[in-house]
Amino acid sequence: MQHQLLSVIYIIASVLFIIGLKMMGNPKSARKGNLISAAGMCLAIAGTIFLHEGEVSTIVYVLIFLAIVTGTIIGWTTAKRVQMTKIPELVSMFNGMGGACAALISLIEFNHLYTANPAAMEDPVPAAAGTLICIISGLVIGSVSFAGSIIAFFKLNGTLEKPVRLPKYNYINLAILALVVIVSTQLFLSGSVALIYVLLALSLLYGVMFVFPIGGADMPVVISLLNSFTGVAAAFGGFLYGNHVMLTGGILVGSAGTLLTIVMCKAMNRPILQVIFGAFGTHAATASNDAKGNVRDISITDTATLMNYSKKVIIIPGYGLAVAQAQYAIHELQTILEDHGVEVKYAIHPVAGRMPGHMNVLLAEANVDYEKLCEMDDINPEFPTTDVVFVVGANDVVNPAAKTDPSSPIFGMPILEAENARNIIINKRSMNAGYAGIDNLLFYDPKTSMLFGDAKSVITRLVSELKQM
Amino acid sequence: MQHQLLSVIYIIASVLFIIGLKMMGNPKSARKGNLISAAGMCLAIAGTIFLHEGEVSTIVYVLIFLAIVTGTIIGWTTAKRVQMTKIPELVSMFNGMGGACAALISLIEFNHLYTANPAAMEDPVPAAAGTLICIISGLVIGSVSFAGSIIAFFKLNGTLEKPVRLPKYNYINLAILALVVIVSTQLFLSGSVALIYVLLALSLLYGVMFVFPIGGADMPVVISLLNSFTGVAAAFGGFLYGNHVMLTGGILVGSAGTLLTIVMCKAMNRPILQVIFGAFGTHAATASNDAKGNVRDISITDTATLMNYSKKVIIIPGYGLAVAQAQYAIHELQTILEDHGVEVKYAIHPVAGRMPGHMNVLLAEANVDYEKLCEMDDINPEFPTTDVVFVVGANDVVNPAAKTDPSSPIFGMPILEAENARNIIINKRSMNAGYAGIDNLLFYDPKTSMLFGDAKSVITRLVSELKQM
Amino acid sequence: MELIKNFLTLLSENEQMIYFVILSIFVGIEVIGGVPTVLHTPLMSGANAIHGVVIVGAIFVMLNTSQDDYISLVLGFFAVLLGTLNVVGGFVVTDRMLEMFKKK
Amino acid sequence: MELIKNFLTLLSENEQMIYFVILSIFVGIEVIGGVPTVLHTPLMSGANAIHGVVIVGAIFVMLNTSQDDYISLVLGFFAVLLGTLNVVGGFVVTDRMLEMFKKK
Ligand SMILES: NC(=O)c1ccc[n+]([C@@H]2O[C@H](COP(=O)([O-])OP(=O)(O)OC[C@H]3O[C@@H](n4cnc5c(N)ncnc54)[C@H](OP(=O)(O)O)[C@@H]3O)[C@@H](O)[C@H]2O)c1
Ligand SMILES: NC(=O)c1ccc[n+]([C@@H]2O[C@H](COP(=O)([O-])OP(=O)(O)OC[C@H]3O[C@@H](n4cnc5c(N)ncnc54)[C@H](OP(=O)(O)O)[C@@H]3O)[C@@H](O)[C@H]2O)c1
Repeated sequence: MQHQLLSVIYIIASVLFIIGLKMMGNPKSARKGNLISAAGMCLAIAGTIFLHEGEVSTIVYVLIFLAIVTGTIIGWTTAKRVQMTKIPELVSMFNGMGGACAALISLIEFNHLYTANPAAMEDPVPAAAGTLICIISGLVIGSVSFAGSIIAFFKLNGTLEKPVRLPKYNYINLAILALVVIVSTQLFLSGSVALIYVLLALSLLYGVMFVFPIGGADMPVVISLLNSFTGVAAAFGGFLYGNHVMLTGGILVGSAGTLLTIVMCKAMNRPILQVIFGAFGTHAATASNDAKGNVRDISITDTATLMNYSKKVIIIPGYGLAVAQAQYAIHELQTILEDHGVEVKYAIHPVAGRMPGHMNVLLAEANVDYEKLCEMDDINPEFPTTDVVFVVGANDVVNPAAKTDPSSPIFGMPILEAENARNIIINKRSMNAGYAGIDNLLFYDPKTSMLFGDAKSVITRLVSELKQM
Repeated sequence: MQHQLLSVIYIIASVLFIIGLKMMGNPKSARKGNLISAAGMCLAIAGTIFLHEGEVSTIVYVLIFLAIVTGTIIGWTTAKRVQMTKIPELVSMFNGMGGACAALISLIEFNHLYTANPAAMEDPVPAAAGTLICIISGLVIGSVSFAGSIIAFFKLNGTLEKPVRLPKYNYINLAILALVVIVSTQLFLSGSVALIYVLLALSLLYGVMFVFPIGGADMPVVISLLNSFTGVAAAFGGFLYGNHVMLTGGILVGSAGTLLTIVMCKAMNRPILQVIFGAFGTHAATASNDAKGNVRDISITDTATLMNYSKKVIIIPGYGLAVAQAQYAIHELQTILEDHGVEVKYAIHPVAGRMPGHMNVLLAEANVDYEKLCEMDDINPEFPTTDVVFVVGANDVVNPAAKTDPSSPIFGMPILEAENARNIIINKRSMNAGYAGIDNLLFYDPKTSMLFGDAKSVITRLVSELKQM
Repeated sequence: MELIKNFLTLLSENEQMIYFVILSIFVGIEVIGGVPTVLHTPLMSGANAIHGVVIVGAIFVMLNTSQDDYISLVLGFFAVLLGTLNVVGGFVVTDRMLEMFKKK
Repeated sequence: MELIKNFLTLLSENEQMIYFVILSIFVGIEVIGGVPTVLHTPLMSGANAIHGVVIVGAIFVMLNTSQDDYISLVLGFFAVLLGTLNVVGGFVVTDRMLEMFKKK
């Protein structure tokens, strides 16, 4: 009876996952969708614990509850406390935990299998073959996902900012991967206990080496990919136990995550293979800024005056704004300009920053009114009637080369057409290139003035100038 | 071995169905999608015949091939020959065939079950219970779909144009449905051979009575609904045999068809329950055309002159154009106007006519250039700069009440804003209402002139007038 | 109570099948999402052809009917015939319709 | 030949499972179709929480581990702990993110 009830609960949980994920794809229902998935998860977990049939000693129950309570407390507080800008790191970390969980399950099950029937392991019977395949796959994929996520975490964290690349790293990685496959096969054929630890070590190594050469800026894509890896690892767990809720959850995330990775890559106009094996995650040496024409500087006071006497100012935020943590300062700038009767809007490029929706999250954190954030297609026609465009720490997303230069790596990416405004003021710290590592001709436009300096300090000084006007 | 191969073939066919259906949802890939589904079907059929295991006498093979060849010839030629405007009828007919097929299978299987084990039928064992449920469900749903489709066919055909409504027909239908359920239960419990024929008769009756009261104009929705019924009937066949390709195909069509029905109803702003049980499928008595103001007539010659000296004419085709078979005439009108230097466009409302895409199919048949057909949202802004709007046999799709009168049954349906044009000429045969059975204030607009008469003859005469100018 | 228990048993015994049905329904619904109105008729017609897969059942019935069971053979013959009409007619007419749309 | 035969047998023996996997993959893909760019991050994070369902496996392992199998118990404890982190952290952080978007 309990067993049957559990089956039904798993069915319900699976349906909730699907519906929740579906709703998460629509801005209006997204939050509810997340809660629905969460409800499905609670159902699945509670069912698994309370509808278990067979003798279980109290100590096991105590351990399970201890683990869940501890995990809940840590997970909840971390998630609640973290700064919005650190979210990719956090997602990466949680993803790693899931991978580790899958790997641990495989380890334990392998031991069970081995202790249960050590002789049979010498020549695994076909009956155990399926189990063994699931265990090995879960171990490998889970470990890769775990190790990769941790490296991604440190990269986003800044600890490992510079991508470290061994010479011919792609070949080295390929060799490690080959080793993983060989050892897996060997393990499958021999069932040796020692080998599984070798396999574990190799998989972890591969996870590390896989993410190491990729530039920190590409981490969102990598995390999305590792996310779908963990999904697949969970699905193998499902195969192992014939557990349908693990299967639906795992496969769903596996396929949805893979598609999401591809969609993300498309949005920033980079093929996924280039991200993984790829050339330009490391920024090419700073683009040469000779001979492109002259760059015009502008002082803070002049900028403040110009803005103060404008009718309409559009702010284009970019990655630099996030790095400088200048979201509160820019909100202040907006408020004071509005007090002075200037119309202010934000133009949000879909891939500005380093994760999708980065700018929305960032500005929402600083309490910027949602209505002020305009999407690319809506705001582009407004630039010709704009007095001042203020580009803060953005670069690629306003690079006209995307429209004019077919040889440019970002050619074809839709951009914010800042060049159509009457005045363009660009704040960044130097003439250095942005994420794509390419020069930006907008800087040399006669209508453009450069306002060098860290975004936060520059904007703060701008605000205090404006206050005196 | 053959059996295994067949399983794999069924898997491939199922995937082809899904991919094909998916592609059919996009104008660019639709045709390919249809072919992909067809390929899946061929695979499934060929596999079923050639990978069958066990003794089969030649006569059976001969019969099967005879049936397939005959069916292919009839189906192919009918489908190739039919006029484009008769497509809903044809779809309805083919749908009925599928339903009948499902019902026949159930009949045969019931007989098999009965002859195989007449004693067990007295008290059907749980093992046979599932089989029996599948047989009964397949029979009922298949027969309803068959009978309903045939009635729908005759309604579209014109043979049964007027909806026939017994007094309190909804209750009568409900009673028949209740009888169907009772007899089904009885059959399930007793397994009596006689009862299955009673059930068959009742199901057929229900199918007839279900569609009878619904107005001919609502048939596309009804067909879409019956379409998903047949899907479900096919799925029950799949359950019966544990046949996965029948299951995927059937369920897919069942769910996709149901959604499509709902979407279609939404597009024409009518709740689905209203269509089925509903009030206004029969047009209310012709709307009173008193006291709304005066209607201005216009002669053919005046119309020709007005058009000839216009810069831009927009044609709004509607159901009347289809009824009058005036698609070739209107194309001629377009050509001659263009020869005289007038810009001509067609404004296509999504639910103009009696089936989705009706106007597109109709005008495509008459070789009208696809580029000339403008969708509602694209053309609406153009009306204010249009000299003459020529409304041919359309009514509801240009009724301003949809925007202004919250009590109107079509309130909320987006319309073609013909009222914004400089001159409006409306061709129809009388002041009678259209599909929704409501009056149209546009006819009384001072800018409007009515050009009464059958669309085809009116347009033909218009063309000959224009030729002399 | 007994009833609930039987029901649960039924559900859990057919677990695989239930997942199959639920997932198929979702696929069916999702696959249709956001079809433009112009494609409604071809889509209806295409879906109509797909449920013609019921012909597989009809063929199966015939292959398992013994040579001297005349009634079943006759009924089966018509089942296959009607199924073929559904399949062939459905796909061909859909193709014709879509061909019209393509025309530039 | 033998290999192909074995392969086919494997496939047809796991027919139900294969349909299940294929359909789930389709559902996963379809469900994501057409998400606006702004939602990519929350969606990634939400999906991340869902694969935390692996915790069900971890709990299951523990429930089937005997009281004196210390290694398994310790490993299992950590598996459940990490799984919980994945689940709870994932859903909470997604909710926070989406809350930000909602704000008017
Ligand atoms: N959103 C996503 O999902 C995502 C994910 C991965 C990659 N990407 C890619 O990231 C790029 C985003 O474009 P973007 O225009 O936002 O950024 P960007 O092109 O990377 O440019 C950022 C600019 O900010 C400046 N900057 C850095 N720190 C600063 C500070 N403290 N104060 C002021 N300025 C600072 C940098 O110039 P200085 O060094 O001279 O100051 C740099 O040129 C696109 O190429 C996109 O494809 C996006
Ligand atoms: N497209 C779909 O999928 C679909 C399906 C079901 C229902 N509908 C509904 O159908 C309606 C479509 O609107 P519509 O404007 O196309 O059609 P309508 O509102 O039904 O009006 C058609 C008009 O054509 C006139 N007419 C009939 N025969 C004619 C002939 N031989 N020559 C000239 N005129 C003739 C009729 O007036 P006279 O009698 O005075 O001539 C009638 O008023 C909407 O209400 C829609 O919701 C659409």
